[in-house]
Amino acid sequence: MAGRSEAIRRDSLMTIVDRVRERARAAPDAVAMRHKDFGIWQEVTWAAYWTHVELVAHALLALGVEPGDRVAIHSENRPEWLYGDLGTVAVRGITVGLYPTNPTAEVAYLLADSGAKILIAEDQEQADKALAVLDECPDLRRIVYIEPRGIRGRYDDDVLMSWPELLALGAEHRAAHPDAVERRMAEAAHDDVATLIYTSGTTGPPKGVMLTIGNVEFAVDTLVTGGGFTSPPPSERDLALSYLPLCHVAERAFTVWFNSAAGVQVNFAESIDTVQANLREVQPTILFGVPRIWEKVLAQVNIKLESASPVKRAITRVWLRVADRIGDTLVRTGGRHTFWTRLAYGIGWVFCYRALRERLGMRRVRYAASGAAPIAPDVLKFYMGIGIPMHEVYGMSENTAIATANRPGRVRLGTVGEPHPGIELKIDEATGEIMTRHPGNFAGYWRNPRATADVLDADGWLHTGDVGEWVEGTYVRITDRMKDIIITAGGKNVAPSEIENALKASPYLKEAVVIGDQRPYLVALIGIEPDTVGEWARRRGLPYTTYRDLSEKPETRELVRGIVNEVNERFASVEQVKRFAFLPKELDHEDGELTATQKVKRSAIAKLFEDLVEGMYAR
Amino acid sequence: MALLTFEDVHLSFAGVKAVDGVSFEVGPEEGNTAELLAVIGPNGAGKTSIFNVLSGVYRPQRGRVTFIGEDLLLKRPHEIAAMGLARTFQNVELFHNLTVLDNLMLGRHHHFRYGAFAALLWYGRARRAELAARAKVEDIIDFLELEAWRRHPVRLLPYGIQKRVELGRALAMEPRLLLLDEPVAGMNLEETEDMARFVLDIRDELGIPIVLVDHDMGLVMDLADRVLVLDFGRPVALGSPAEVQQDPKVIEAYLGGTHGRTE
Amino acid sequence: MTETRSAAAQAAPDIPTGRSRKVRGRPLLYTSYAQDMALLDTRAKRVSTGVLVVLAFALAVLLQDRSLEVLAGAYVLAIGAIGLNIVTGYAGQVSLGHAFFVAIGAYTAAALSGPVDGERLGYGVAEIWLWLPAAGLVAAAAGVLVAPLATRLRGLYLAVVTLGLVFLGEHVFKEWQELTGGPGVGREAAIPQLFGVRLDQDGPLGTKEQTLYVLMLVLLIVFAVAARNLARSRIGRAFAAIRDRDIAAAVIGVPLTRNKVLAFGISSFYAGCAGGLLYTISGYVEPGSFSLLMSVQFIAMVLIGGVATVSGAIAGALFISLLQPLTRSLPSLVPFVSGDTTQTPNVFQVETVLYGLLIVLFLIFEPRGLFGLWIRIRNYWKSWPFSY
Amino acid sequence: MKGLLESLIRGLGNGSVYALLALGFVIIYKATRVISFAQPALMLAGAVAVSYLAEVTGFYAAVLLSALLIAGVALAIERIAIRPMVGRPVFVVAIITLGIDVVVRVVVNAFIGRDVRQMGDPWGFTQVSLGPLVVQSRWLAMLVVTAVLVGLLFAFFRFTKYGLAMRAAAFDQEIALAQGVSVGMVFALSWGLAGFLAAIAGMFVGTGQGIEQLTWVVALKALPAIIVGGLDSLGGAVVGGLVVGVVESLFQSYQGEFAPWLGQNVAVVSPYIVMLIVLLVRPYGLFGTREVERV
Repeated sequence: MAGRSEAIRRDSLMTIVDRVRERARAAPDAVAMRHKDFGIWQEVTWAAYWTHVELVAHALLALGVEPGDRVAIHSENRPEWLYGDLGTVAVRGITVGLYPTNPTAEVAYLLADSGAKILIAEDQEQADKALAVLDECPDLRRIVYIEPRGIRGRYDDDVLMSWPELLALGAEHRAAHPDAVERRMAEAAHDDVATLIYTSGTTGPPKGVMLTIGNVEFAVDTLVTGGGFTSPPPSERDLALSYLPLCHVAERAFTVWFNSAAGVQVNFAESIDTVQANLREVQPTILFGVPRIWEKVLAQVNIKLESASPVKRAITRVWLRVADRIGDTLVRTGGRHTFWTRLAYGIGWVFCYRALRERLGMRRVRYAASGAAPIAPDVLKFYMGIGIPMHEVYGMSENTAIATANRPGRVRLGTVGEPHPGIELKIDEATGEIMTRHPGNFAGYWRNPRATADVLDADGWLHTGDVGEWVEGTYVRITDRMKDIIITAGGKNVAPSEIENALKASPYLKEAVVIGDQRPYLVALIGIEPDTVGEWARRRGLPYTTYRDLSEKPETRELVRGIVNEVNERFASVEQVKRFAFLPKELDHEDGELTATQKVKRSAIAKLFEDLVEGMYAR
Repeated sequence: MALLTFEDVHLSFAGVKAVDGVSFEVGPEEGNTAELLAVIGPNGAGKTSIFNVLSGVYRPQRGRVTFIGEDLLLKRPHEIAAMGLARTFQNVELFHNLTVLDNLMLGRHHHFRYGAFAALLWYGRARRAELAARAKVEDIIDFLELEAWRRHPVRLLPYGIQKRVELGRALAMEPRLLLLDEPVAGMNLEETEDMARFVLDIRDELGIPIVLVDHDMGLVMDLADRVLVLDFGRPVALGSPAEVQQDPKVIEAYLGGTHGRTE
Repeated sequence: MTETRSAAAQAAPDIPTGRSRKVRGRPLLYTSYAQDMALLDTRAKRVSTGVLVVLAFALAVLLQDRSLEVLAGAYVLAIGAIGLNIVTGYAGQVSLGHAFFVAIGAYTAAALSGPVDGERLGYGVAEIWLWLPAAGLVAAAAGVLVAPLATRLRGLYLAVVTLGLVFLGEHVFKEWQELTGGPGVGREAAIPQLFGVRLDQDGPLGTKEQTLYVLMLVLLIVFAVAARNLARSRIGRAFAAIRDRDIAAAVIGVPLTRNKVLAFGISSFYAGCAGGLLYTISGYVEPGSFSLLMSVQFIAMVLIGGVATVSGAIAGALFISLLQPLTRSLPSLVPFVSGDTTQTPNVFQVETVLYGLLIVLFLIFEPRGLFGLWIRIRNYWKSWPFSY
Repeated sequence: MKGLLESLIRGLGNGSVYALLALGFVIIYKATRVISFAQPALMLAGAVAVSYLAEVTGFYAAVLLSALLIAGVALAIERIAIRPMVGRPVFVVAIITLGIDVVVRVVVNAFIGRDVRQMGDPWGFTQVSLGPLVVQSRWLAMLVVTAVLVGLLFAFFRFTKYGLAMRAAAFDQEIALAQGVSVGMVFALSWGLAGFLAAIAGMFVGTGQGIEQLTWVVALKALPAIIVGGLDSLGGAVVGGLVVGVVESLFQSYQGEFAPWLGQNVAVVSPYIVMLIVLLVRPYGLFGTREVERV
């Protein structure tokens, strides 16, 4: 791979920074992004975007950022995230994104491991985390804070610098060295590392995935301009809402890369609390979500429906049933309408779907995607039925999110779609492991050649660690993670995620962790969805106080037992969950039970709730 | 010169002494750091009555109150507000049918300069003034993190948020002195912490001096620069939190008394 | 606080800033406060209001003269109802004395525009753009005179005092025959003349009814928009604050006296203008018209239409006005109702009972009136397919 | 002097009728904080009931029966239209009573018809001599009956369980509630009493010249009376009623002579003039209590 990248000459290289500069030249007054602040959607034009990137880049030069130096960004999604990211890439630095939910200990690890020189911290909260662990991060020279609130006037630390000061520094540097950034940009090479994406670390400590400029450009060519996801390809007329963490490769693709490469207008929500309201205001055309989000929205629909007036409820129920049938047909046809589904949808659009989609903020969605974790087919079917073209996609940080995708009109439920054209993907016949080989394969784990060697073999194949199988020859179905496969005491191989997903398809269940490695039978730790179960309890007149109290009600246990029994019927005897216990709390990233991407840390859970597990095997 | 002086004020209702010879001053003394004076005392100690005297709702029988050098006792409530004295109330006194935005905009009432005729036309000065006021109000919404509730009628909001809106309304007045009447009463721990953070930010970031009334000792001792302790309308002690906590009179009247509250 | 907002812009002044523009198909995506605070803030509202206004004008050629006359009267009553809504709905000052201010307007206008040498007081100023503001201003002056009482009185004390105004007024108007002609006789009403053209006669613009209809419609739109503007201004907010909690309003800097005076003044201005216009349609004023019943009628309009909304007041006025022709046609439909006032039950009794019953029923079952009904219906659709 | 005294007695007689009406207003106000604008209709209904019943049962029995009947009507109104509105703004409830008044009056008017209805009262315009004074006997009847009723009423409030409960509720509804007083009972009782008093007043109003559709206007004179006396004072209602009656009577007798420039019939509006003057001096009337706002 390294050999190939050298073959590509610089003059054909077009980084995302170059693309933004081009757009600023071609259409300076067009809207690049909007952020809702102070109650209105403030617009950022391409010219303003570029100016900011340029100023940040100059400032980074002034701060002594050399090619290959790391700049960390610890913030919610906002324009400054993009300014920082592109400014860093412009001076051939490496962007390291931190999850806003990262607790102090993880911040220390990430800053120290990446050796970041500069940290762009959103506010007092994030700056505090870094200041607390300054000693553990010897490379960290500057903390730039975006929101001055609580810092200005109170903190007196030379390491701190405000965002306006950064821009002023950039302006000063630009005045002194007008072409310094341009020159640095021109030096950009194909195998420059552009960003480190830290894996979520369900098993060990997070590892930094090095993505090069070449990786990113390949991804942009395949996914965005090549139309790997949407059809027709994204354009300036598309709107996206950016709300998932930008340090995740998928959100980076949908926010930063779609924006710079295709001109998609990115919109940043006002705050976490207002995402739903903002979604309704923006009515994006392209929407990416992780399964948890899609499940949550579906659960909300059910809750709101339960409390709707009887007439509305009855009518909507009818149309959702119709949507279900439409969804069935679409599943059969791969997402293409027949005459009858189109007719049924047309009538239903008047009575239900238009309004429902409007309420969900998905009225104008022309392409929706789910990725980053497996999703229950029923959830996808719901969205397809009400007219939101939903596609499950598959990829990972290590292959710059390029592996497979369900394409418009060729959707196959229960699979993650077909490999992108022009890439190599194979499934190991012995282990069933999925492997990819293409220019998007990463350059290795940061400062961790041993781990790199584990997943990137001599032939350039990336071992994904996911077990899969071919469906109908061209579609890939993922059965489980390699490491999660349970071998019961009876010697049977069981894929827990399938059972877990079947359980989590119920709106009442939020978490399900199936356990049974080297055990006589399977058990499950179950976490209820407090919103839906709470609503259910309220309707039945069950008083409850806390999450724990709610899950300890005998009625709740009965409810869940019913769900478990129902799911068990679909599985062979060895794959059935014989007993279950409730998690005493909602799982949390900050308590170390979930990863930053909200995936369950299996090993941590098994250890944390050991008593519960042992209890289920006792007797 | 002190921003506010409250001198030997006596107020009684039908013979019951609500405020009985209370005196205090509020900064700024030297330098420009705003100070936070806390007034504590058990229920019925006359804390709220002091605020009602300050904002012109009650007229004391005796005493002198000046604010930025002017005699407050001759002023009517709205004139006092226009001078830059803003307050919140013990039991939230918001305009319940209005939205959060309108409540905050009302805080800016005395900053507007256009008349009825301009209002009827909504043109020129009136329109410009309203747009500018909206921008100012949005600053407060941002400061107090009220984004999600902007368009909600306040009567539908949770109590803790209502308290925050009321604080926002007081801030919208761009006050020179802020009076907070039991800002955390009836709040849970999380809401209390939020409110404490806002109060400190107002003092430190916005530089607005604050007089705060409460009976929650823990909060007061954490936040206040100086503490005035009252009992049945009479001043018991005035000093730094540490000094006050040591004062035997305070311990007897308040901390050790039957109506003392645990922190 | 201002610093946080401007921080980014301050530091590097050469950063180009975007213009605010509306994004197609996203009615809620506001990019400026001006868009967000506009009176008609969504396309749907702009379109539906536009259609409604065009339709209202089209009625001038679509309807019979008799119907136009009724509608023109309804529009004038709507102006009066909006006025009452300002003081009672927005500012919460219960006034039973609206008829008094209407009367002042009616007689000011009639006297100003009446013939100089006629039987009654007259000054010969027939130009409507002169006597209409004058009618409003004189009534407003009366309102401002009454207002100081309002600032001293609370709630129902004020209601009774304003009731007293009506009786005092009725007495004065019955006695001052030089101005009013006295009970049972009356006098000619104000003459609407615009740049020398009589608007209450068939003329170049159409029949008398068409001309008056258009005149009243235009005036109603002007008064309604002005009231909406007032409601969303600092003054409207101050009124609402005083209504909701007057002590709190004072403490945050809203002068109570000034705003109550203003509320009475503006309300009376509307009432005065309505009074001046109302009788131009029939051409005749009788002092007995300005009784408690008229005040109750206005209250009924406000309550049935919807308290503290302009469109509610208009809807209420239309509703009450259209009730009349409806009940008048009852005898032909329901045999036991008589059109003869000496019989029982007669249409006037039915009408009066309906006012009373409607007030009671609306207050018990839909306190927000017709406007509330509309909001319910709208929310039913807006929240579709959910309920909130 | 003789004229003045005669005029005074007429004023006191009419004033005592106003006082009865005013008491009804105040009783309801104290219990519910609402001015019931339905009182005029109840008064008129009472008068009409007497005029019909007197033909059957004789006058005095008719008065008692009518008073009880109207008390029942008032109870029904309270139960149907007022009770559901508990907790709503007083202004709204007041307007509801206004609506009720309009409806009830139309119904009652149908029973009156176009012409004046006679009551069949024993007094008519008969006059008696009181020493040198010649006065109408019905004025004296008004005074005496009112005095007796007021006495009974005050005794009721002072000495009976229900009267005490009503006073407690008027003083502080929440405390009364906590003491086991039924607010519903207090509401009902107040309306019943007010209806009873209104009917008696109506009977007196109709004596002499009979009743017609416009007779209800007389009841409105109780409004200035209660404002003058203070909305929440029973004693104030009596005093206010008498003051209004006397002022009106004096205006009738002397205004034409001393102040002809005021125009004719000023006596009709004189109560309102008195009311405005009193309010300018005392915003809560002569005996009303000032509300203390708490924040």
